[in-house]
Amino acid sequence: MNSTRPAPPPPVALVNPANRNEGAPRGGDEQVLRLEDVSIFYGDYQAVRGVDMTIGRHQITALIGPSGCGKSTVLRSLNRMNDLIPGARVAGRVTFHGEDLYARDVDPIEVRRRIGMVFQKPNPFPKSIYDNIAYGPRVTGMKVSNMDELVEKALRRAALWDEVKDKLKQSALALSGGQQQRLCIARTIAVSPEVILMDEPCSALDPIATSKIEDLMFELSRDYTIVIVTHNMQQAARVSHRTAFFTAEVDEQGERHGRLIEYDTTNKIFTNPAQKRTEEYITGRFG
Amino acid sequence: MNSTRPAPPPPVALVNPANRNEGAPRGGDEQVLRLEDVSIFYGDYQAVRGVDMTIGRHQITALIGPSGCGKSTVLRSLNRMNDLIPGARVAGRVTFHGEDLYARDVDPIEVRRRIGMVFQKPNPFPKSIYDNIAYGPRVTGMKVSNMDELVEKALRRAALWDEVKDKLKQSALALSGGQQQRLCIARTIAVSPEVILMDEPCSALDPIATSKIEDLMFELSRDYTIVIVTHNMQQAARVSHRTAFFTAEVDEQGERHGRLIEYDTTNKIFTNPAQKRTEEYITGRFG
Amino acid sequence: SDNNDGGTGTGVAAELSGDVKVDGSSTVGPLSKAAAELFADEQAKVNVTVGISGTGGGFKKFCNGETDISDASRPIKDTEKAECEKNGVKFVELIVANDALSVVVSKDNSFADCLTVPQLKAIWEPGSKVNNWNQVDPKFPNEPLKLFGAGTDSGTFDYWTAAINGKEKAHRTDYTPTEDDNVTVQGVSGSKGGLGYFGFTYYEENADKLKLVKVDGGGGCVEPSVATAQDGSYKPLSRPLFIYVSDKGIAKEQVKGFVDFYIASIDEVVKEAKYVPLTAAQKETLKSEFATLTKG
Amino acid sequence: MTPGAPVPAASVRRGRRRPGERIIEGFLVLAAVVSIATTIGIVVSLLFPTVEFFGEVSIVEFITSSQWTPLFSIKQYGVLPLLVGTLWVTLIATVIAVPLGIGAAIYLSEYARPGTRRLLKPILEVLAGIPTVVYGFFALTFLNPILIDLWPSGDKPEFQNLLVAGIAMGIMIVPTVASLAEDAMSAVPHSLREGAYALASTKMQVATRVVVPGALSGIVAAIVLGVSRALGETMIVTIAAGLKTAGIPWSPIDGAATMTSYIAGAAQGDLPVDSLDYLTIFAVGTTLFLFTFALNALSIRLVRKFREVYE
Amino acid sequence: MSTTSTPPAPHAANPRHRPSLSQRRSRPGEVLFKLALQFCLLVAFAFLVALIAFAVIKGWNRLDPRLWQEMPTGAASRVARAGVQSAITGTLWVIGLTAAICLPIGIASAIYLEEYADNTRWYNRLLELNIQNLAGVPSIVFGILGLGLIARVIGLGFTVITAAIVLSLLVLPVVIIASREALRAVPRSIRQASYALGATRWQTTWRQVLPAAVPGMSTGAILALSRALGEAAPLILLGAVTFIRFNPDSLLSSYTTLPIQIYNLIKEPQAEFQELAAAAIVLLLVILLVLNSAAILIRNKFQKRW
Ligand SMILES: Nc1ncnc2c1ncn2[C@@H]1O[C@H](COP(=O)(O)OP(=O)(O)OP(=O)(O)O)[C@@H](O)[C@H]1O
Ligand SMILES: Nc1ncnc2c1ncn2[C@@H]1O[C@H](COP(=O)(O)OP(=O)(O)OP(=O)(O)O)[C@@H](O)[C@H]1O
Ligand SMILES: [Mg+2]
Ligand SMILES: [Mg+2]
Ligand SMILES: O=P([O-])([O-])[O-]
Repeated sequence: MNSTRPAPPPPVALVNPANRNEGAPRGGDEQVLRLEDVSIFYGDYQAVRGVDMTIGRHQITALIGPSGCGKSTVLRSLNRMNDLIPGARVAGRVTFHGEDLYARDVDPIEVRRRIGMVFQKPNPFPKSIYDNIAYGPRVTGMKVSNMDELVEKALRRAALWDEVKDKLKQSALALSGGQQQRLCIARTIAVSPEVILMDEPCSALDPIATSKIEDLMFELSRDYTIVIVTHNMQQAARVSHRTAFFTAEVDEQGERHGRLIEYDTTNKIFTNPAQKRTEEYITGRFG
Repeated sequence: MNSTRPAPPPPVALVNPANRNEGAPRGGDEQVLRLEDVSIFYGDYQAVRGVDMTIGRHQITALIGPSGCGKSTVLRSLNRMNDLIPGARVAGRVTFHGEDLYARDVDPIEVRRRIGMVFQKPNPFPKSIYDNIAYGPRVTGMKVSNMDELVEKALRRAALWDEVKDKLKQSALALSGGQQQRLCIARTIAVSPEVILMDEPCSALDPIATSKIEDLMFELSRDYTIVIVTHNMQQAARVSHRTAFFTAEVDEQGERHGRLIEYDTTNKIFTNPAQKRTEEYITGRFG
Repeated sequence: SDNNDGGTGTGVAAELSGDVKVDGSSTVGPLSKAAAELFADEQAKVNVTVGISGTGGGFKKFCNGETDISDASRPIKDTEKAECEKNGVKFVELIVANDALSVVVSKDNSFADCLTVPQLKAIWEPGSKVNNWNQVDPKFPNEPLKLFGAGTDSGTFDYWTAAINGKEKAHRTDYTPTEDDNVTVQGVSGSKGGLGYFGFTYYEENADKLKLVKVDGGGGCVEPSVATAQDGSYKPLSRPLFIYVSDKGIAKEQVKGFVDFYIASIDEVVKEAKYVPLTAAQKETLKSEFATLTKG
Repeated sequence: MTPGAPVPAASVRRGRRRPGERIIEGFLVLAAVVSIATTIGIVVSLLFPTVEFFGEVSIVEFITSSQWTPLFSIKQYGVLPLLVGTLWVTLIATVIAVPLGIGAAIYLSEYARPGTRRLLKPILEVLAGIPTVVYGFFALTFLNPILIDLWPSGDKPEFQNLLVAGIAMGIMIVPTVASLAEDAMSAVPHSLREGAYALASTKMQVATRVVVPGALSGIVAAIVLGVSRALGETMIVTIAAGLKTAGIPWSPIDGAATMTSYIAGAAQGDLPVDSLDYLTIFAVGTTLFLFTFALNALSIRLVRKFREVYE
Repeated sequence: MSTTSTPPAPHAANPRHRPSLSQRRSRPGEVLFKLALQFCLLVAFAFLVALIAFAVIKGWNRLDPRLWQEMPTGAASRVARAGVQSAITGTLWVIGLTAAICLPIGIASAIYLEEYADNTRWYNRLLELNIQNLAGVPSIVFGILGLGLIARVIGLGFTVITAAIVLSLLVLPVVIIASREALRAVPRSIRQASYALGATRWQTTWRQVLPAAVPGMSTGAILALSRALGEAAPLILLGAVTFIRFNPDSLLSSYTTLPIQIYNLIKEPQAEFQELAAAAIVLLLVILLVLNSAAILIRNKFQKRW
């Protein structure tokens, strides 16, 4: 036999985080969201166990980790989207400006108005572009003196205005994927949230559309607090100020639970992670 | 504003292909499959354009490239699985030991017996483990003197025997994902094919199961010719002798067609690709 | 499947089998059904089916040779005879019971005790504009008429239109036509202005819900009853009820057995179906008529 | 043969013929052709007598005369009374079934917990599976007395009337409408609901502004299909609305025949084959067939349109 | 401070003026809407309950073995010892035959459409469209087909076999559509795996696809047959409305069925007949309920095995 026997797989070099978000961002010191010993259950299954982290104002916080480690689950707990899943339950405290998001008298509708969300696959409503933007202000009963102006502003902020200004009455479904995703961001902006959660917003997009969204995120971080889940480590390295690395651990009963392994500035995570598992993940040796 | 402006995203270092398949594998010089100016259509849409490549005996050939570039399409053309998709059509020549696979009097059933296939998601039949293995020999009318022996041998070759020997009559669906995938490989082996095609066989598996399958592939390459599609570049680097890099090009009419960009030894592709696009892909700068 | 493996001839003892197909009048249907039920006690293997296609529908099938026996609430018409002849169907007409077409109103109706034939005609003739009881007779109160009558495909319809309106099928159209006695009973009993007509039996069975109206056919008001029907004094609405038996049918043992039984047990059959029985004279004729057919 | 030792290359050219495969395929094609043959059979069995009918009765009279009295001494062949009867019943059924059906569908798709839905949907299916004779009996002997009792004043509904038949039929088609509308709503991608919730919508807003508009053509298809079922339903009207065919029924509290109940009623009675009377069944049958065909085509088209939106 | 409906512009967001979340807004519209929706379901179920209760109460006196041990009667005086036996046996004959005719044809059609037909071909699309359309053709029209073509032209007459053929054609689209769904629910991956092992189309269909689709198909088959079981309209045109007090004994027997017998009984004015009708309805509903529950159980038991 003349096939050679395997050598161990090659390590992938560390990402060099020439991060554009280097340096302390404005307002990053003020805490907007805070998770204290948060565990999240689907029925009896504990999908995420004991997460502690704080999310700073006007920062971009990235959540990374292998598939199934609970990134989306954590993200959705931040604006009570988990309420919509029968059997989903959050233990521990999630606070928003110090208020417990899961207190009895908290109105989840109001929470979601203040903490918007953008999804993995662009999900514009099958309505006109205009109506997509106007939807949020209408349902939340915002007093809007001039809806046209609001729509224009939102589209401008999402860097979409020039591309769509002549076809506002056309169906949003006719837009390209990248445009649709920016429309979804514009739609979120239109209700003036404080925080925007994004769950792999670029994973369905091509590289050019992705880079547009990344630029947009960076722009938006001046005024909004952004939390982004991403599979793409380079993206986390490129856009975020802080990065949280999650992974799934198997407990004594053989059940897998998502855990927060390390949370630090993006620079630190990508250049000098404190945890071995973080390093292994970053370098592509597992996941 | 104190956020820093973006620097260009950091390049990911080249994979160091400390490939365990370094060196010329046994029989690699003999051509088993050969594609000559192959284009593949779905109805009017030309999904893959003008592919030329040869696949050597007892080699592992990896097809890599971004999503939608036609890797699966090319792979399926090698054992006429495309026949099952209404409207799918192959132009050009695909030969197997010099015989045109698409000649009028070729029996696609026989082709598939000789060129087996393993799929992305493990797809055992909802039958017992034993029946899963025995299915192929039964339907192809193989003259089997001792089916039990054949089942055992196939399972042994797929490194699954020890794990399942006591529960051959149990449903294959009760196995874990990795075991199921090995069962699917065993099932393929049982009809004694010459070539095994694998379409992202590990993408639904965890790292441990993945590494078992990779070991198995390596083992199998002594006796079988293997073609594998993978998304995971490290995997291609780890297991394959030769790598073909595909990508999608946009033509004058704005249509996307899959093209073979570069095809060479894995070592060459991962250390010193001839094409700029290959390098960009390998280094994670696009895709 | 008309196998007649059984019966070699006389008597009840012989076991018969095969089908007997009866179809036709809904008025006569109960008689044939009763006969079939009683017959089944003796000849369990003979399958008697009784269809309710109305007299006209029954004759159509009968003259096509599709049935053995046709129930009829009026005599066969010349056109129908011709049809039978054309198809080579010979038959005998048998009167099996008497009926008095009864005019009924609601129990709440205290004013209409007797109606004359001209009054009935005014109500029921084609194009009639009589829609209120006070148009029938100025002494009657202001009460809208609700009309329930025979369905167009029945012998009752033919008989009624001929007897009251003077022409067959001549009938006003804006009424509730029905083959379905329940509709007439419930409909008339449920509304004060209700008026309907149907066979005497149906009245008798529902006497607690309905009020019978006397009819003045020119000789004063007569109430329908067994006696007035038998002696024909209930004019013009007393009528005989018929069955027609084909010669091809009678050639089958089981059909002959059934008709034999029908005639022999006619009193019981009529009683079971609650019809007006035959007079002694009618019974004599019945037997002799049938005898001619079976001989000839 | 043992695994592990691949055989040396032999030709892949056709060695084996497989005649069994061909025969089986032929049989399958034959079975599929039965449904085509059925359609042809329906068209043929309707067409020839209908043509014969219109050889004797003018189409103009058929569609304009307001009397349907083919079996009286003065014969008139206007299908309008049957048509109006049919439309009354269909209208009443629709007015009842649409709100109830869509309301139930929204509840099942947007509000009910999965367990509740699993429990309720089969019960709805049971409701859909109750034979129509039973609905007819129920309408005539249970609903109608109640209806007459509750009727405010003036002309009370007749013993058989279009209204009660329409109500019973409305109940009968609720499950059809509900189940198809629910399918359409469930097919609205979950991501749209999430998008709406993330924009601070309430449940009702999600249901009425996203799900219902998103499923609209599917919902309309459900309604059209329900209407088509009402149009073609026979037993309820035969039992509960009566067979009165003369004159256009201007009021739904009158009894009147529909196209279907005329056919059923006439076919029970004496309709001498080859007579014009017998042909009326086919003429009315053709009219009915054309109506339901148009509605079905519309509903199929709507469903397809709906599927296109979300692929 | 209360929650204002105009949210602050993000730029102006001053942490100190941030409204509290803890002001659960009451939304009466939401509650009303939900109540209205529940009302819709409630009405539907109320009718179901009323219908069943009415039939049971009205038929209570007659819910005993007489129902199936005795034959129907034409005379009110005999109704106390009458039942509907000939209708029950007639129904069994007709439905049994219907199953024997429509299930093989329906399943074979579904297999053709799902496993064999190239859906890009116009004739296959036409076939599909035709089946969808046929599903919406009123049942009485099938009765006309049976009357005009099968009973008269072909000459099978008003017999058990005519009824079974007509009911088979009537429910054929239901069987096909349900079977197709069951076939479609079998993952493509199973077929691919089979083909990749060198199996032929029929081997794949027979050994992999059909066994996996059997639960779904039997659900569809049961539902289709229960539809046929309750059908009366087409049989009115096919001579079932006949007084029959014997059980069918061949394909060419005269027959009556339970729904038709119920229809006949409804037409009689006497209370005893109405009670018997109600009792027969209860019997019919019980049969259908059993069939429906079986279908649902099968569906729930075998759903989602992958
Ligand atoms: N609706 C749900 N019901 C039950 N379990 C769920 C649900 N959603 C997610 N899970 C489970 O919770 C765990 C975490 O899922 P989650 O989607 O948060 O992971 P993730 O990190 O976002 O993965 P990915 O990268 O694939 O999106 C997984 O084991 C998943 O199976
Ligand atoms: N059955 C089909 N019908 C029509 N188009 C198809 C079909 N399958 C694939 N395609 C198209 O052909 C192109 C190549 O698809 P293919 O699945 O071969 O890509 P791939 O490289 O395997 O992608 P992935 O990595 O996502 O599996 C794509 O544009 C795809 O949309
Ligand atoms: Mg996720
Ligand atoms: Mg692929
Ligand atoms: O059914 P008829 O007796 O009225 O013909």
